[in-house]
Amino acid sequence: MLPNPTDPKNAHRYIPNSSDDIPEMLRVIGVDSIDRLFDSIPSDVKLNRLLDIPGPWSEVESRRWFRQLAARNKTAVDHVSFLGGGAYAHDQPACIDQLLLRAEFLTSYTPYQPEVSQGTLQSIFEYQTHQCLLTGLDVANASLYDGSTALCEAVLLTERVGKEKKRVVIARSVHPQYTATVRTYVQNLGIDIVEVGWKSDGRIDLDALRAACDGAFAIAVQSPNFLGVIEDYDAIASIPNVTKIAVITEATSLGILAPPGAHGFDIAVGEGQAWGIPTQFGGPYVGFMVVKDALKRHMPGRLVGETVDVDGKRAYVLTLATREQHIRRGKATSNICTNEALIALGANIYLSLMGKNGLREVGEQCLQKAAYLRAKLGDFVELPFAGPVYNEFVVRTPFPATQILGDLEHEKILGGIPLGDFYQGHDNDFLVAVTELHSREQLDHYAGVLRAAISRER
Amino acid sequence: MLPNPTDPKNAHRYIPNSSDDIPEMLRVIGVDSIDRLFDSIPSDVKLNRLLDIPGPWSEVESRRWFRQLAARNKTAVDHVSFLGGGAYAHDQPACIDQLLLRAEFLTSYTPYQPEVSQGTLQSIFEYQTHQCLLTGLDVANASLYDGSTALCEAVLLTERVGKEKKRVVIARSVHPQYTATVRTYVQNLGIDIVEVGWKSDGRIDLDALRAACDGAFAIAVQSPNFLGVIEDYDAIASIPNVTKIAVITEATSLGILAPPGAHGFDIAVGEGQAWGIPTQFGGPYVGFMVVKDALKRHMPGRLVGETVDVDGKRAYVLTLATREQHIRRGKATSNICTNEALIALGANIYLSLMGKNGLREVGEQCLQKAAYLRAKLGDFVELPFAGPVYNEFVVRTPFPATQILGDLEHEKILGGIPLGDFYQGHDNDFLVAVTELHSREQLDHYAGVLRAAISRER
Amino acid sequence: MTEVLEKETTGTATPQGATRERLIFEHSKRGRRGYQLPALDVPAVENLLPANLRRAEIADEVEVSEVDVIRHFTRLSKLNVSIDAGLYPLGSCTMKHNPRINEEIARTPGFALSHPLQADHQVQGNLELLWWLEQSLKEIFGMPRVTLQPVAGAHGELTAILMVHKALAKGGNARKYILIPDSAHGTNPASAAFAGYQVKELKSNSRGTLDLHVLEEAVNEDVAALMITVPNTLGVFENEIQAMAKILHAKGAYLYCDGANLNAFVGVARPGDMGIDVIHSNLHKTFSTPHGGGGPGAGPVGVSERLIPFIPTPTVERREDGTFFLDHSHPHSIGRMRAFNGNFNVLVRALTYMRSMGPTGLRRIAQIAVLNANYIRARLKGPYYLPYDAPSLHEVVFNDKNQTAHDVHTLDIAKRLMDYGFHPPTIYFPLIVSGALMIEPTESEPKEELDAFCDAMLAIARECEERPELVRSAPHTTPVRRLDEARAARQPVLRWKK
Amino acid sequence: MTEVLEKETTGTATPQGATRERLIFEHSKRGRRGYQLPALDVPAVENLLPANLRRAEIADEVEVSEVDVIRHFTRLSKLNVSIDAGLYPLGSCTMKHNPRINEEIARTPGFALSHPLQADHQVQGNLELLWWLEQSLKEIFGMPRVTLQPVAGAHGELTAILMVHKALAKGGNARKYILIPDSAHGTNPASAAFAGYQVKELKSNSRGTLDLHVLEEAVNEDVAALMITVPNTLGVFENEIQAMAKILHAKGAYLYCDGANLNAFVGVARPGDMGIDVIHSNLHKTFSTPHGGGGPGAGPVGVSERLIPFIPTPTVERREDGTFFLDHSHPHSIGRMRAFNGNFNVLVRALTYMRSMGPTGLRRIAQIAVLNANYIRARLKGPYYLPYDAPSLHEVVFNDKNQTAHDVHTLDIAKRLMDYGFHPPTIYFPLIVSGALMIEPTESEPKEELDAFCDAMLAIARECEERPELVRSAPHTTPVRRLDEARAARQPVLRWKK
Ligand SMILES: Cc1ncc(COP(=O)(O)O)c(C=O)c1O
Ligand SMILES: Cc1ncc(COP(=O)(O)O)c(C=O)c1O
Repeated sequence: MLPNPTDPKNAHRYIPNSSDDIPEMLRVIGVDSIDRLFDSIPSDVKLNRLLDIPGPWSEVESRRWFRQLAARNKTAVDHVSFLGGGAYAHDQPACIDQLLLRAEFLTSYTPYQPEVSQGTLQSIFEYQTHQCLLTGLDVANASLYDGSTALCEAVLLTERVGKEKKRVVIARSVHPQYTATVRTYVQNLGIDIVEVGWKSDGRIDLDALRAACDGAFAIAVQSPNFLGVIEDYDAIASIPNVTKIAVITEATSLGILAPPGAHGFDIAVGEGQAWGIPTQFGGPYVGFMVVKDALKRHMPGRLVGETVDVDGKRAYVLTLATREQHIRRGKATSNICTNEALIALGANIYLSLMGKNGLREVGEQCLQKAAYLRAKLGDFVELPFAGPVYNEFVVRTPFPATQILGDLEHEKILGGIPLGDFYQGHDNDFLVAVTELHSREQLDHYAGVLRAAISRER
Repeated sequence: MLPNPTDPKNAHRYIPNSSDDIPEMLRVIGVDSIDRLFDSIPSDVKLNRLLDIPGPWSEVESRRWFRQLAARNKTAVDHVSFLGGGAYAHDQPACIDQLLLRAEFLTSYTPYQPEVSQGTLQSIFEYQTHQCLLTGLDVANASLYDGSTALCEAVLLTERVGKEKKRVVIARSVHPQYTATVRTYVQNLGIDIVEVGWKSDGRIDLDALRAACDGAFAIAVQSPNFLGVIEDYDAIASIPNVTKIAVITEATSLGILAPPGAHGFDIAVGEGQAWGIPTQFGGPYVGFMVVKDALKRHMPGRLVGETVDVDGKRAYVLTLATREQHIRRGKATSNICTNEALIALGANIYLSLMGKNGLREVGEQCLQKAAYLRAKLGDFVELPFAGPVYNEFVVRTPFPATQILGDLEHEKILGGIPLGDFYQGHDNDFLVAVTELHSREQLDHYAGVLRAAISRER
Repeated sequence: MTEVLEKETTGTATPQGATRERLIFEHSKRGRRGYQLPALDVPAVENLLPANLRRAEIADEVEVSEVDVIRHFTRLSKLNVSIDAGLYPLGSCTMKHNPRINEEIARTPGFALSHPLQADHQVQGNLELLWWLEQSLKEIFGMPRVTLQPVAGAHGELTAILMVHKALAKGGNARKYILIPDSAHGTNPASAAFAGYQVKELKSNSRGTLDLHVLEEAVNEDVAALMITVPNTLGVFENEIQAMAKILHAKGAYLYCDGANLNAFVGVARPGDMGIDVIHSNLHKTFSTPHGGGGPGAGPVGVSERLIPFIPTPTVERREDGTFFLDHSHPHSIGRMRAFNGNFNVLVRALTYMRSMGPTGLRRIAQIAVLNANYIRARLKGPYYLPYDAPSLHEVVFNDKNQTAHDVHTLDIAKRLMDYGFHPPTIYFPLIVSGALMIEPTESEPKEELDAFCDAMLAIARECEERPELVRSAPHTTPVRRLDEARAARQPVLRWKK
Repeated sequence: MTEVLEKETTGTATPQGATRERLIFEHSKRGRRGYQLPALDVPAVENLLPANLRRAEIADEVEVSEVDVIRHFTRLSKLNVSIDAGLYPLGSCTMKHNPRINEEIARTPGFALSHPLQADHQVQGNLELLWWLEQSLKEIFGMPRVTLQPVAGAHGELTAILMVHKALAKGGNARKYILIPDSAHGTNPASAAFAGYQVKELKSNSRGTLDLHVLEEAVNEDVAALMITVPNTLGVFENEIQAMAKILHAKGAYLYCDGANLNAFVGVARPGDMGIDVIHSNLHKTFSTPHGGGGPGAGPVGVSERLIPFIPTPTVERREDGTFFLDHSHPHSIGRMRAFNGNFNVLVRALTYMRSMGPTGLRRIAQIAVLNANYIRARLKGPYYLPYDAPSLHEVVFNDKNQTAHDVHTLDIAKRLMDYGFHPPTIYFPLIVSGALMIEPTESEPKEELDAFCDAMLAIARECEERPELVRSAPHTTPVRRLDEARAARQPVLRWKK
């Protein structure tokens, strides 16, 4: 019943050794069957049947099945999408993906052996540099899983240096799924999370924040926040005696917005997806963390440093490894091992292509196009939050957001994200995101369709 | 009016040197403007305006425009296609294209400098070997433009060795566009083309062929021919005193059909597209030519040979170059220079993946699936040609083919190629091609839809 | 020869075949550009932002052309080795062939362009795919439920231990300790700590496995779970795993399995049948999603009945009518482990791979992976010392005992392998082996490549005797030679500065 | 060092970084497979074919796994240099940056899956694309019609001369001769011969260009056309091109331009405005479609009014209603140059490129290409001898005159450049320059790369004086060193045999 591995019929395209190799190799090993090599597994836990799963499929069959699944999604493939909420569709220059497909990047692993991994190491070093330049902070790591877990790591880091304090303040306008993830992470660590709400303009309630900070080891504020509103770093930074964490979910905003480091923040964490990575249903993305120099030995994850080889040649290497799990085990700054290197490389390529001027231009276009649409919509819908925005904003209609968005979907528009899914009492609100990819025509069309939908509901 | 090259606004992403470089470089050159470098072009032929063409476009704009064009095609993207006639949709293993995208293959040029081009050279040597094994002939070249021009080159080659004879016999069932191309090529060379028709079973009229061969330097016969029918090489090979050229437009047929070399043919030429290359509206494809050893010094195009380097290490190099235009100029065996190297590499990868058993299995599946559909259709349509077929055959209905095919198109089926476009008096016939990619369900569906279309016309 | 290689460099030169490449920042030159956007097609409004919210230019950011970027990263890539070019025998990492069809499928626009916050009815294809992946992993694990949210092995470990904590806490006592054998991977204790536990390390026996009596002595009502790797990091199966489960369960503790080594027994045996309560699997190992220079990955976690109530939200569920939805209603869930839905496009690759392998192929993975490891073991044993002689499954751990006599150590052997064109094995892990050389060939290697590797190892063993200095000073042929790692750590330079 | 590099090889070893790789046939082993097809889902019928039409197994064909194939071709690729990794200054070949967006667009399924024999109404997108490409090339050439059918430069040459022949024949006398300067590319005389003409070679003057009186003397009623390259293969503009056109036209002959060097003046001047009757352009040169190791390419041909009736069929035409069709009704056409519609997917790339460049970018190509060539000229002149001192446009041709004194020749310099990491220039072409070194940097090179190249050239010039043997024995660092080319030609081994 179980297939005979030595039968050439059972050869698989991914597994070279086959009918002629197996006997030769068994002879060298000195056993007479592959089964004997599994003698150490107790026979009563051995499976005496094949797994009950589909396959083996040819590529032809895989293409058929997976494409048919993909075709069942309603996505930006044939809809115009205004979805954001922490995942943004920006320009993805064609060369990024084609470079990522190079085997030397795609199929290598963590650069433990620097002599044969300088490509990966140098690119991480460059990526770290970009992060520093963009955030105005000193030391960046190689990558974390995503923005939400980066925030978790920042909370854990600040707690470690937080002189026994056990409270962290998180703005309610931080991405609610990020805050939820922090709750999961810290649930057994005796850390108390206090949320602080927003004022009518959508910015954080500074008085409440100040009050909550007493006894807190850190505050985490997102800007642009989950309502799309840009926070005033300077005002927040003026709060004393607490470590300040800036959360960035729309990384392209760093192209034109004030960098947190230059405005008094100690740590910036966030999601790098907007730097040329597809939205791909939420992952893989890439979390970043950049900290003040003083915090570098508390950093989670991998760090690449510059050094020289025995010939004095400049070279790069994983460094400060004593922070990490493979050395420090239970005392490590994080349990992270595999991270998001390839995605970070994609972001690095994106940042290099765009460079100083491109990053500004992307930011500027997002800003202008969002403002254009917002102004247009302002003619006939309520814009509940008046604070300054970057490329995303909340729209309020007299009707349930899901209903209005359903109307838009009929017109092949993915019109926004219902805010009611995240905040009670906001069932009529939805988030609308605009990027440099939207044409004026698409913006005008959106406004027209939304207006029509609202009048139809009326 | 004309843009100033030194203005940073005019920088282009594909052209590194820009506002800061240009003055530095002009200083070294010793002129004060780029315009001065063009002084040798008479000013009255200089364009004093910009070209009137669209652009420059960003990638975003290009994607929009080209995708919208592509979407206007009705293709196998959302139709089931039964089109063949010299271009076949076979399985394209995913790794082929990803390997072809490797810069070292994609962006290198003809391997003139063997020390830094062994990758390309060795792969051509392997490709040559595959051709020999598949056709049963001795020497293959690196590639020709496509199947039709490969036939042209074969005619020219055989004429050169043809002892002053000036007639070539081409089966009427050779791909009509191939024959047309030969007509173009030889129009000023005093070569006479005689066509020989087919008998009722779709095979070449042997008696007519024998008669036409008198005084001919070569005959060219396609198998499977344009009607899909397999010719009897042995019978044709028995004709004396004429060089025999086998034409293959469906390269996968070599996986199961008798190789022309082993059955008395001197030359095999054909189209390699079926070996894993997309149909892509007709090109780029790859022409092949394989000849008996005695003809090797008459071969057109590039040949790679094995040799050693100064250290005695095995290595590969372009060889027998004295045949070629860059040495022999007006007396060369061909004018070909740039050929289809990357496509040949794709075919080489395909052949390596498939190998001995895969090539047979592809052939076997094509044979069986075509037979299955043909039998099914035979129940209700006329199959005018009774000769043995590989994966393509002619269907005849009482109605104009274009009409019937139009009906099929409504059902999202690209149902065949009207034979009337190629042969007078065949307006009710069309060619149907089947490959290993067609599922039984698709074949059954085709039969059902065709039957319905015919009854509707009735 | 040397002088030819050391040809005069110009300071700016980074030609083909070069062994160095400037930093992208060092390619920057004012006025160059690598991007183009469509022109702004809405009226530009000034002062949309208050001045203090706006940044000045991003000082020192690059100005390079597309050509510069492609050259730069193409050249950097050439400084790396990769699976596509040869054996990459990093023990514990399962560096197997990464099929290109997986890359193609993952790039299907319907997947790549789908957005994580779309309504369920808009992403039925994605949800069905996730549902099927869970079904397959359930069958592979022999467990009733699997969460797909964790994005790496360590993330899965944390997820697992948080679930254990929550389950125990619900029972009234979350307990204090997690037991971990001394052979475990560093992420195990780190994850346990982040889940709120203290770690107690258990000593392995002379076979490298865990003795039942050691476990028995350690387990008590303060112990939440044992984290054990199966087969362990020596590649040796914990053949008393069922008895361990009994001991733990008797005391109300859980048995967690680090499934990083699933490649050793996928399709041959199932964790669920061994009494394991919870397991993670690194899809970037057993299920071939590319390692990408250090990620992304995915670390789904399978659980036994008892832990189902605690799995992360949301889960993917199928309705009677065949439609799918994200279910947020798990009142006892530990919560979400990450924003959105995990590393979806890694999961797509893994499911593509599972379908390509099918039941026969998955079993064959384990069979040939174990065959290959044992072949290497047979060829190298003797010249290299095998500190634990228990039967190997998918990997074999030697050490440098035979070579230290010549003052040559594991690190030297690893570096010397590079001169022979091979990526070294994992070294100095597991910690219980002094000078470990941990070799995992995977099922992807043809016999010829294994032979070439063994020949190289044997040649090095001879060199250790005959020319130890050559080995100690290796590598000699790599883009850079041995690095001053101490300097990197003592005076950290962690970014470029102008 | 040397001995370290020459580490023992096992005969089977092909590790990473290796400088050799076995033939795929030498990887073959019985029982291995690299493919899988869906199982045959129709009933298998026996004896569908008579026995004599069926072949036995394909003796000696390979049996290898997918892993073997990917490894093999990945390793082979590493033995090549490429544009993406550095300067590739092959004169006359225009080795420029190949943008990746072109590759992406060409792979759009609606293009890639379209079939060449589809009905016009099914391929409106393709036809419109071709129509637009013709419009752009018409404007670039300054000519009223362009055929897109030729698939390479030489194919375009043949197309052009066949048109000339047909046009003249229609006038009653096809004539006998084609005039070609001695500096021309080999394809020119070869194409002329295949079109049915004899070639008369014209001598260039001391500037490297063609003297009017030489032309005047050669042109008579037996001359069909002059084939001239503009700028010529020395990179020098034929500044009397208009007068040449007059001379030819006066005698009823045609002026054909080999447009391989269009990169020198695209957007700056137009062939049609110079009196040229017919021109081909290599899209794989000026319009950046990748060279692919020797193709594919495309060689569209632009024609003046007089030649329009003779262009190949079919042409793409637009109807009043905006739809497009393939027009086969050109009674005087030379016929078709190839089955189907030319190298369509090369044409897609070229049009993508034209749109990316736009009118400003196209002009900038010529400007910077010429700037770069002149920069190299300025830096190398002196140490290297410039046999023709006329102003250079996009390329510059030196020779080895200064080096022959040290018994070092062009071939040696070329090979030595490889040790410095650069692909050599085109050598020994054009034939009128003894020992030519023909350098074409294109606009794609940053100044730093040009400087590195010039530094290497200057270092080699010094080596020629100081250590000529080092240069004569170069290359020293490449995967293989100088080859025994004589042996390859004398005892040709053109295929692998078991
Ligand atoms: C045994 C073992 N456990 C856990 C891990 C951690 O997995 P990941 O790197 O996916 O977080 C690894 C991988 O490095 C491992 O080898
Ligand atoms: C001047 C010149 N003419 C003609 C050709 C022939 O073009 P192709 O190689 O595209 O056939 C070339 C290219 O090699 C060339 O450089």
